[in-house]
Amino acid sequence: MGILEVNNVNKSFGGLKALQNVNLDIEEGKIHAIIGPNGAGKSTLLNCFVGKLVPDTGTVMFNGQSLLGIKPHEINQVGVSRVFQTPEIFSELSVFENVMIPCFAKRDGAFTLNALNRVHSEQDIRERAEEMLVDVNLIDKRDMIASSMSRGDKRRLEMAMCLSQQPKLLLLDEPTAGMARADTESTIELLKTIQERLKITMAIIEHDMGVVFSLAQKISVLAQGTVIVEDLPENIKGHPKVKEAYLGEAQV
Amino acid sequence: MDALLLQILNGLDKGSAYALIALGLTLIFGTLGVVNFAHGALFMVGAFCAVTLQHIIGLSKITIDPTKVDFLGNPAKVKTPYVVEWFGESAGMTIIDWAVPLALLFSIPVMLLIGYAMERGLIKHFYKRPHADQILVTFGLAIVIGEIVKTNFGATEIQVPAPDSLAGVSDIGAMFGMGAGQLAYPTWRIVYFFFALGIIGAIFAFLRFTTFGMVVRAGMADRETVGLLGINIDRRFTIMFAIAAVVAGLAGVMYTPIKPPSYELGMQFLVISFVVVVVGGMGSLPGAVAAGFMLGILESFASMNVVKSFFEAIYLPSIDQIIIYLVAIIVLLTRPRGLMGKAGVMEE
Amino acid sequence: MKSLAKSDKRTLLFVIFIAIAAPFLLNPFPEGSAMAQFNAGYPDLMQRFAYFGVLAIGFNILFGLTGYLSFGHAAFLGVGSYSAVWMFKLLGMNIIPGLILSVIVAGIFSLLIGYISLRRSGIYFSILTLAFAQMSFAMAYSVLTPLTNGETGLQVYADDPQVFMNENSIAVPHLFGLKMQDTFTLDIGPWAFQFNIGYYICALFLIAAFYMSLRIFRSPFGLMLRAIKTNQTRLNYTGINTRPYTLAAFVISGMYAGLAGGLMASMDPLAGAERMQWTASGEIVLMTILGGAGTLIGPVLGAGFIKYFENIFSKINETVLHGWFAFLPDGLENAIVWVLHFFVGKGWHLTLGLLFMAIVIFLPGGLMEGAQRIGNWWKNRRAKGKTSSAKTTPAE
Amino acid sequence: MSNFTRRGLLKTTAIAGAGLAMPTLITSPVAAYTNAPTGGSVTLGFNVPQTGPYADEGADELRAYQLAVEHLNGGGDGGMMNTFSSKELKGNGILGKKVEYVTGDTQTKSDAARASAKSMIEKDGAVMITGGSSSGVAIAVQGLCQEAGVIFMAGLTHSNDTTGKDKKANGFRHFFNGYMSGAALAPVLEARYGKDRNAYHLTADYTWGWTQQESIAAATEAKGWNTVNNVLTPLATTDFSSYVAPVLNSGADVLVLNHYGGNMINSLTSAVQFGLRDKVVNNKNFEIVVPLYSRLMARGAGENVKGIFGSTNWHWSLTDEGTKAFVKSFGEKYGFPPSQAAHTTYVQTLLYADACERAGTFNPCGVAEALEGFKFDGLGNGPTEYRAEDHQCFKDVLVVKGKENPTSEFDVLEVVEITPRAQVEYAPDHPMFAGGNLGACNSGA
Repeated sequence: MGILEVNNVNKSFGGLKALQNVNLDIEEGKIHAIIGPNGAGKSTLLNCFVGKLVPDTGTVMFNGQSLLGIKPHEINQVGVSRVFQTPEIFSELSVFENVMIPCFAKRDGAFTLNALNRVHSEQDIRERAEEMLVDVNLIDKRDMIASSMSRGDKRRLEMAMCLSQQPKLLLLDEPTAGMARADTESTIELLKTIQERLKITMAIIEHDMGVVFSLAQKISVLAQGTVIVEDLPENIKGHPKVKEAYLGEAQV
Repeated sequence: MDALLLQILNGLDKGSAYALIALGLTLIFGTLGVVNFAHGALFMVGAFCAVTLQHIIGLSKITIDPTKVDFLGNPAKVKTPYVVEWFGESAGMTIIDWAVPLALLFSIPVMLLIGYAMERGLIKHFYKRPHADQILVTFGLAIVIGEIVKTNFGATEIQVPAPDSLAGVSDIGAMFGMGAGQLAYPTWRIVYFFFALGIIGAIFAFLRFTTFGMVVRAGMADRETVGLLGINIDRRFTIMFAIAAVVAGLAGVMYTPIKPPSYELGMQFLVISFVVVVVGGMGSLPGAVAAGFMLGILESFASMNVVKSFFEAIYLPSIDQIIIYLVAIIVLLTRPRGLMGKAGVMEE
Repeated sequence: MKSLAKSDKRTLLFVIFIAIAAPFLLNPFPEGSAMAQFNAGYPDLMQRFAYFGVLAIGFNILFGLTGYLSFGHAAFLGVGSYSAVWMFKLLGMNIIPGLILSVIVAGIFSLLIGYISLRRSGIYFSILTLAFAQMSFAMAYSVLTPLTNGETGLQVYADDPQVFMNENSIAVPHLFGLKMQDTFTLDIGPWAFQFNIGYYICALFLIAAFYMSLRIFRSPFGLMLRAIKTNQTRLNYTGINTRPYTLAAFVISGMYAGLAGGLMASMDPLAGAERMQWTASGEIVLMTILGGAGTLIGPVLGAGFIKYFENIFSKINETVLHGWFAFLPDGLENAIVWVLHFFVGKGWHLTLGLLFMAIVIFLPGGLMEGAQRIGNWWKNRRAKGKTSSAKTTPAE
Repeated sequence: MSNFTRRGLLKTTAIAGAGLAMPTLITSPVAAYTNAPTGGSVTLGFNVPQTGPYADEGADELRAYQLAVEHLNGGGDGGMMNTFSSKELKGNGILGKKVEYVTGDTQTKSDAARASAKSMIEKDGAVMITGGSSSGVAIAVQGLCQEAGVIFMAGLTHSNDTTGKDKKANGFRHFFNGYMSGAALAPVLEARYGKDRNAYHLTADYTWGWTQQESIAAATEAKGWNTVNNVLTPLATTDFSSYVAPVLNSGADVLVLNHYGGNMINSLTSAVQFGLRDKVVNNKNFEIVVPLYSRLMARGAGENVKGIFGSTNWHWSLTDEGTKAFVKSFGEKYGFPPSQAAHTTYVQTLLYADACERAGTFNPCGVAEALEGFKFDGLGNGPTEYRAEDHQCFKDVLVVKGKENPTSEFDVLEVVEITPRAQVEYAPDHPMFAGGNLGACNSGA
């Protein structure tokens, strides 16, 4: 019984079938990677989980609850967070404010008319945000405006924002894309420690096979809109179907 | 039926003006990403090109005629236009009569120059600034342009008549086999409609079939990529701005016989042209044109007595006061990005 | 006050000081001097500064924080004014019922318009609000004349019901007997400082409005609004429903506008339809951008700036100019007057337009940026002064 | 910055302290009346539109005011002061005080006009406000002057309401009104166009338009005309084609344009464009009528006004002594003849000054009393009376028409008939003027 169950999901745009009968089962507490060549439908699938897209047919169940037709903020409120391919952060706000916002969302829900309290006197939120910034090693930059940070820092910030909500399921869309080697390493370490400490279920879309194999506990391979293989990492390497799908595109 | 046809013609007329202004506005939005609150002022400047030319052509030699007196009892001054003196009575008067069409030629270099100067001198520096700043600076510019015109021409409307041969009414009903006099329509307004169609067609053809136009269209879609190709897109955008200014100017020149211009003409058309652009959909040229004609025709229908009394019966009196805005609201609520808008253009 | 940070306290005290001392600060030139033309310390203009300040502060809560550019805020100002005048007509000239009703009605009105308009964003939102406001204006000017008195504006007539009034009641707007129009003049030498009750009531509301906006700016709610401005997508994926936030901001700013309208009517019990026109909405936008959108004091400065030009510069005529330059030789005097007369009197629009352009070109952050630059320059100068002659500068 | 603040604070405290210690310094307005002039001069407030659509009229009004001030102070040739039947004005200012003035911009908006008038009263100490070029503004400012306790001498305002349902004890109007336009025009229209006519009205959709339409319709219907239709047009309309087009097939043979300013220029232009003037309906030539004419607007409408009837308060081509004197001094100073707006504002200024002289005070109540029922002559309109009941001037009204062969750019209208006062007079409680209450005069004390 997985925390996220995807059954027979189909999605097409005009004549193009982006997803065909996709089935996926993400187990609680595991890191599950979704890989596949460009245009395989990975991002489309992710968008179906967070309410950005609605599948034409099929079901997406999270903890036994359907996610279809639910608005993005409601999906987040039930415990699904997402890290984007290009960091989505509040670029005009300070780093600290960036992390406080998800903390407020977690504590106060989707809407609270909290207009007379001071942000500065919300001790619990501040402490939590500070902890989170320490975790991702951004505490020195807490008063920086987010847009002035490096790309790697922005990614870490976004991850901190998602993790600060202690989601049940964290979706990561190429979390290390465009990162320097050292940053990639530290991100892998970060994800590992977080996962071990908080037992957060993660679904990762990733191109970098190094990252995939050092993190994933299970891998689904998507090609042309369908899941062709779902197996443990060691079984994926050298799997003929996977090789066929990639056609030597990546060194599997 | 005749009444309906008449109102459709009226609507096409109004729509022509709306569409021409909105077209330029959309070009500027789409290519430069600039909210130009001074676009109405450009339309007004165009109209005053006609006024200016009329004044220039009408420049007169003043002679004293002792047989007549002016209002103070002094000998009256008699004016003879120089053109009459130079080219003789009939040719001179013909030139004066054709001031508006001549003003088209006069306005093109003027508007090109104004457009070029405006873009290079001011708008250029606002590409990367927030839309709010663009609004403030172009609104300031619109006020300044208006005030300059007011200082020179006063605040009251000025008549700039159409050439005599085009000033009357044409019996277009007869052309289509109706009874004589069934459907008569002012000739100049028909000219205006076809003129507008011509300009709109020319702009579309220009963007579609010339390399220049293709680069600009590519730039509208994705400015950075085109920039990466090593094409000097900025220079083309400057030219595009100047072209938009010319379109507004020509529309203004031709509009003078329909509505005598005053310095407030620009402000009168500013709001409506923005509504047209947005109803058409941001970044869509066909949308702007379609919305222009649609709103023009609906506005004309709304002013019909039958329509007015119908809406009065359902507790919406004076529908003609609010029709434009009502339509705008309905369109924007049913179609998120207007008639043909592109996603992500000025939605942030 | 406890809930404010130190710097905010200082800002608030600064605003309170300015508001109280305005009759002095705005009247720097002695009566009868040539420069007295530039004095702005008379009741009507001071009242205008105050209630347009309230209006701009409210608009800034919407535009400055969330980035939603409403082009129809004048409609709320208008309904606020109409509500207040109707209270004067029906109940009596005490301003309290009028102010309460104006805030409530503007709140309801903005809830309706906001609920519909906020379904769209960006320029689509702006045009929706513009459309609603223009419809309100067109109807108020024509069909709704029984309710608004159309072109002339709604005013109080002697034969209105005014149920709380008898023969001995005060016939002008008042607050429990304090007449809005009462002014006390303090003559000091050649100066005449005017202290007007209406102004101080407005100033009180301005301070309260400013304090409220300060609280909102610093609150979690304000943080969410700023987050909406920078990245609405992220906020959605962070579990925040942005619509109620924007709607709340819209309604709050609408109520501010309603209050401003109520105050406007209380100071001068006539509500004209033009104050709902798009030009009036545009003026609110200009005030905010001019002063510095998103800053606390900026919008108030912007409001003051525009109203100052409208009321002071439009009154400078050629005779005044000749008066100023009479000491010059005739030819020079006439030349200067001829040049200047394009910019004042009937040309005040030109000056305003040029200043709009100049400010947005040279001070991208509006007047607040100007103030900051002056502040920095001053600090630097002082810092230099300190190093060169440490003794002369007293400690902070 | 902090230095400055501290110094400012100290100053304030000192002054506040002084104020507390010497309460006599604080003076509340306990003078006999608002802005009683104390020095050797008296300040008048000229509140005219300097921006917006009526800016040209405002400019002309301002010229007339300046001329009036010059004459009152003994400058120039004295203009109509020489022909005025009352000989109180001596060219030594008013009551011996030099006349000074302040100007403001109404922007043709009631709010802005009131703001401007207030600043004149509160800041500049104006004892009288005059001006305006539209009825909404005039009524708004009149109400303000009533509250503030100063006299309001209305400028160009044509709505019945100004001296009807919105009349005020402190407000006076020299200009004529919609009812008078109708009463003066109807007989002329009947004489020229016959009894059996079908009129189609286009009316600006706001208060002035409505009262104007009501007046004209009533007056013409009394002469046997039939009102086919009355269509209200939005104020913001720039292209009237969609309103004019239906007239063609409506069976009407007269089009009445109850428009003013830009509206009138635009609607007339559209009507002429659609060839209405060349049409023959019901075997009669189609005619257009513009009830309220102004020369500035007629000029804006250009050729289109030729032969079109309307009414005005005054026209420079009149030949009485007063008109001649005024046109001469105005024309010599500015180089062109004055408009009716200039005339009415000039006359209002003289009338106010004269009333002050006769009352011996600037006190609004004294001035109002002197003006009420005042009969005078020599100011261009023939014998005139300020009726006490509603503060409306009663005098002859001019019916004019667009001149076929103008000799100059100012010569666009010609006077067709001078309708005598008796024909345009009405009872103060006439239904079109009912509902108002003059109230008591307010001196602000």
